[in-house]
Amino acid sequence: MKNTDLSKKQSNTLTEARINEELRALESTWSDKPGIIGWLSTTDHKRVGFRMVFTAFCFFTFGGILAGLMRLQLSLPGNNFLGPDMYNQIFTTHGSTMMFLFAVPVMEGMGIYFVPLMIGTRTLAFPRLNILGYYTYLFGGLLLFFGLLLNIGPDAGWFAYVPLSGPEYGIGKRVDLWSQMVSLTEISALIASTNIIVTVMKLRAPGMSLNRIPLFVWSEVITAVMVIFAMPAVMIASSLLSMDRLTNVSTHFFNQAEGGDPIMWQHLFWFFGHPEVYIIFIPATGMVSMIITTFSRRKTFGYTALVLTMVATAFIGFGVWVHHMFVTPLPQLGQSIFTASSMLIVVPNGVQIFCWLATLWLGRWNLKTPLIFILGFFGVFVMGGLTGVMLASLPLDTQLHDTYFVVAHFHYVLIGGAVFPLFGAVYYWFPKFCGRLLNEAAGIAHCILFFIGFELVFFPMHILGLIGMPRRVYTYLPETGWGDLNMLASIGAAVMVVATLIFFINAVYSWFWGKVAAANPWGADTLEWSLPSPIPQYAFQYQPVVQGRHALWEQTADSPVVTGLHINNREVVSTSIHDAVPDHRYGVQGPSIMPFVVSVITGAMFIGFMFTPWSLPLGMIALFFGFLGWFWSNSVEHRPPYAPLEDNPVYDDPADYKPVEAAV
Amino acid sequence: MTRVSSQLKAASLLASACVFFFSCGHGNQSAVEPTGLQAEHLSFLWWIFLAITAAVYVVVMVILVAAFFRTQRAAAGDEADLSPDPSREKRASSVVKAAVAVTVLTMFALMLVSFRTGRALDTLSQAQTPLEIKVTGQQWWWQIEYKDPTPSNMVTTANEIHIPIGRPIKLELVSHDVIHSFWAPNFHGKKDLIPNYPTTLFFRADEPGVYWGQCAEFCGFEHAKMRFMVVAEPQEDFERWYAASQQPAPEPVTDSQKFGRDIFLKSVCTQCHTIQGTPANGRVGPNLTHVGGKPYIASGSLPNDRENLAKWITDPQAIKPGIRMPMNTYSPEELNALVDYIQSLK
Amino acid sequence: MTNEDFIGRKTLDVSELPSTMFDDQANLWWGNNWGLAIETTVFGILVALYFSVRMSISQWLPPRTTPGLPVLQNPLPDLTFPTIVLVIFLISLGPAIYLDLSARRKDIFGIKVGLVLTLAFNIVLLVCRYYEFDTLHFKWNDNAYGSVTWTILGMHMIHLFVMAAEDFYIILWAFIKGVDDKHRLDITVAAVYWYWIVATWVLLYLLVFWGPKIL
Amino acid sequence: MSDERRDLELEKPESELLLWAGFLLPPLAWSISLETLYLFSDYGCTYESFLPNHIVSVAFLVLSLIGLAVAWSNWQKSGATWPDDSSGSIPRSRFMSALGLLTGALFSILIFAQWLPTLLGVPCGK
Repeated sequence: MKNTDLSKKQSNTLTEARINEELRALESTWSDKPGIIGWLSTTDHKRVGFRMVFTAFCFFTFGGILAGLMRLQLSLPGNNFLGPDMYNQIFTTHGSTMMFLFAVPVMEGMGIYFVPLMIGTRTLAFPRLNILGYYTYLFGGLLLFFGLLLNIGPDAGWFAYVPLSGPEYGIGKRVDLWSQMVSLTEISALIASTNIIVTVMKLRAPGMSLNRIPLFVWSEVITAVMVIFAMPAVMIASSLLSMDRLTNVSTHFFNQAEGGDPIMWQHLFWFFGHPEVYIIFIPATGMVSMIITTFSRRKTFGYTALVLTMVATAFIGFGVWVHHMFVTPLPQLGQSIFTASSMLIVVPNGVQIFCWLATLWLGRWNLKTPLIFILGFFGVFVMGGLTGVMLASLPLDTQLHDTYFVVAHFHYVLIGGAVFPLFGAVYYWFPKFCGRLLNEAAGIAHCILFFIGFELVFFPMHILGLIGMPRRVYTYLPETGWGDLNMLASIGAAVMVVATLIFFINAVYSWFWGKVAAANPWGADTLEWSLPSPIPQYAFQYQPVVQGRHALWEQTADSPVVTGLHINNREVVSTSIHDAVPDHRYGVQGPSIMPFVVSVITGAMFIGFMFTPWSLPLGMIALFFGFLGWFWSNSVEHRPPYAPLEDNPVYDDPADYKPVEAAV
Repeated sequence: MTRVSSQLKAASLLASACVFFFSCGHGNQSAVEPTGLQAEHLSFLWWIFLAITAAVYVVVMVILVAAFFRTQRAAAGDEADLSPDPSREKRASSVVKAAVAVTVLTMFALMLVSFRTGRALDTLSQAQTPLEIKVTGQQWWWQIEYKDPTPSNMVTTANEIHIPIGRPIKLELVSHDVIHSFWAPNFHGKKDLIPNYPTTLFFRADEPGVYWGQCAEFCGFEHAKMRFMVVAEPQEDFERWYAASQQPAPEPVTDSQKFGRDIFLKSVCTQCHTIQGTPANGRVGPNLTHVGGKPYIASGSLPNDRENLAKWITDPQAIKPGIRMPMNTYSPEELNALVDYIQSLK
Repeated sequence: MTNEDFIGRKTLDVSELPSTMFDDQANLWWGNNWGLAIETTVFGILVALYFSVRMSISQWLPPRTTPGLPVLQNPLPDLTFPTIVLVIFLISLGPAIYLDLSARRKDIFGIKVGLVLTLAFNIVLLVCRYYEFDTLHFKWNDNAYGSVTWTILGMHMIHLFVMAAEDFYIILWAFIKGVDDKHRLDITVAAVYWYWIVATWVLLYLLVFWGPKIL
Repeated sequence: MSDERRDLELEKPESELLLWAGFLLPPLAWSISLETLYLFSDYGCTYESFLPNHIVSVAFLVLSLIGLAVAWSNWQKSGATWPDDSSGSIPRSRFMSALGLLTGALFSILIFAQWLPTLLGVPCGK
């Protein structure tokens, strides 16, 4: 179809009768099935995204409790509260939880929830895969905590260096739990990423050309591309490790006696592990850009530069992994190359900071909780970035590596760079979840206490690292003189706990009794704010035609809307990659229980692989039938024919399209 | 809010600076109180980085605080600024461009300083003949072997490295089980000991004293209690210590000590421990030939006195859970004699 | 926005747009290609692992050390059979391309013939793969070289299985329910998958069977 | 807001392949140069010959600069003004070529920076 035809089509106008008629049809077409089966089988990206965010916050709480236990143990020298066994399980689970089960999924969850809304569509490209991804993530997470509760939690660190995690030194099934958890959550991440990329490429509302995509959407796409190239490394590494460990398989990938190489594990792990940091951080920068734009009441300063910085960070993020291995016996020359890239990654991040500062400088502030969290983000993250520069220096890193200085550094980066913006984003988007605002006063208290607590916990750790305290020690001697600063840090942890409690109480209270929010309480610019809160399942009654980079700010009362989509099955407009010109109508599948079934089989297969390699063929046979059921019910369902109104033409050429019956 | 947070920030910076310099008072395990050539280079590098990054941090915070005071306030309902004043935008964009240029230049400067330091650290390895010591990381203690052309003159000890000041030391770092990392911050940065990857570390001590180091790579249960002591002393003191360490263990003198030796030699202890001059020649655990003269046992985690020694012998799992040394049951008299004997091994 | 906001709005009517598009205009095509990007990364990493093993082994090929048997020197993988299999792989591109084109032409007979032929080739190749493992003269647990070689072959074999399952499913649908637009798209996307399987195999074949000779 | 902004009708776009080339060539050149340089550093330290390092650095620096040049020519063709958010394929091409200019500059600097250790004679010592 030629573009010219489209502009001719714009002449029609909508009548009230048609609007009401179509609304009724949309409501029934896009609704979930009833009951528990309906709950399990939903393909609504908003429900799945919210579940993902909610689950991730649950894991955040568990991970936080574990952190609190560690701080209790370390508050006094020679403390006997946790033994080394428990402490090692706890710090491993804390790290793995926060990285694999909180930070990445929560950012994906926000993406799953908001990306389709921001680009003006009703669904992700592959809605059934989406729910499959959620379940595999959930099973992976439960597996890890199941292990910890039974006192067989993994205890080789979240990085699981061989040989400590190998068959010889990693006893029992502890490390296997870790590696299967990793595989399951990475499957979930890969699924979500593919989904988000295709959605943003092909389902953007007409008119949203590449230079108009909201920055949060850019950040999610760029992150998703990073996931696609980073996560396979850790999936392979953990699968190979579990094959090494499985007694009747006993491969030798990391067994140095048989030609394996323990350093290869570090390469594989950090080839994933460093991009992982940016996989967490880049979506957060998207959130920062959104919040700063909305709350400084002006267009974003340096949009092109901000997109560039995310792309550049994504690339360079893959070229710095060896700085985690600066103290391994590799040649200094080769390592120095990574000093260069690790230092220059500061440049894109600096550009970002400068653009945000310029937006703030030139704007008029609407100083609400989300923006206050962003100010906290500046205070914390910039320092984390600067200590990162220190760690990038090969000689200096030999002193700082694996000490509490590094612990301080990456908590500044991850809590500062991701959790502060995330909290800001939750305060920002909460009205979209439930139609009510979070309490402002409690929000400010939360932010200030969290900030103070954070600085109390982590600032002293810089010093602890410099005066010799290594990471991952379950205790230390009184003679070391580390006691005071550790006590200070533990007190700070208590403050952080109080701050987080305020947040949870605020969230629960506001969910039910908070101030009712208008559709766009902050006067924001992206399309999700044009929707009523909470958002109906079909999201957009009519998909918009986007008029500019700040869609709502630049929308006029007469901007056209998309019509002519099927409303008796789930259909959205699919547009071209570069300029978002409509090219076809894309029908997606409705809810199905099969993704749940398939994820149960997948979970069982991976858990079985801890014990026997036969779980692989058996699981694949089961998966075959699972997917058969899935695909069989995959074809676009035709509901009872919807009688078209006069100005709503019939779409299907019966000769062209063979209708099929809804199965399963 | 910003004002509050920035004041807090300043206060916390000040407070932590105080704590920092206070903590530096007893820095015998500190990266910023170097007592060797290499650590001095590294510490110098650290202060350069700290100065520059702190300046950057202050500038960013000042801009943020200034923006807070300077900008107008708005409400959610206020119309957003879609076509801002071009001249202001242009000025801001020049400032941003300048800031980016400065960032790039700063990074290059820091890179050059780093590379220079890297080269400086490497020069010592070509200097005069070093003292060669082989350090083997084990779960969870350090075996120290002083290389000597005559094998019988080799000194083997554990968790305690004596070095002469002013002379380059070459450590050969080896591990046969899991990955450990050797770190004595007052002398040099750390180095990983990876199975199959033997490596070396050069450093030099410039001031006499007792310094501490610790395993820095997570290596299992007792990673926290895998410490070692570095005694830097004048050449003559070192030679005296070295000569004494080459001697076999002193013969027991008192009856109790003799009884203790008999207990030791009849027990499972000999399967893991060596005492030179006796039939005990196990290689699994630390060499005990001169253990009585050491200030610490259990890899630097327990002061070496009668009470601790007794506790350690009877129930090491209570002190370092997970280690390979089993519990031992002795009557009080036997234990007393055993401790007497071990304490006599000076 | 409420209902009132839409009254009298101009519309962009997309009703005349098709509901299925091929290639880079199709969501499924992109989804499949990003999936293949993941799998390509997987193979890339495995290949890197192979070279890393090569570099950390001083005696190439590493001697086979099955317990209880004398050390077997230079157990080179056979070349003849895998090369024949490679040729079968390349021949199988024919039916795949025919199927791809038939799907685009809406040639129902061609689609059905193409589907059956590709599935037949797929199954033949699966059987061949089973015997290819024998030609290695190595077990996965002999040493790191054996581990990485078996894993590469095994990973590729999993793709053969997946492709066979996909083919089987489309055949079922095509013969029971007929061929609709959506499944025509599915077929072209499945064809891309098969092209990818063959292309990766050409490279992996070179690595696995020639690598031991020339590296 | 002008009328043509709302219009979805598009002019004939720049060659999309060239736009993507200008945008992605510099980062790709950098990625490959990094891996090769790292491998060759190992080799160079074993055989004490650093010529390969220099060749790789220069070659990929040139490749990255070619990307920059492509982006520059795209930018010139699409009007040589800084991109805004107006509709149509020309502003969008401008946006993509501007991204290409930025990646070209950044990644060329990066490749140069990674050449520095070899240029300055950072030692091999493990």
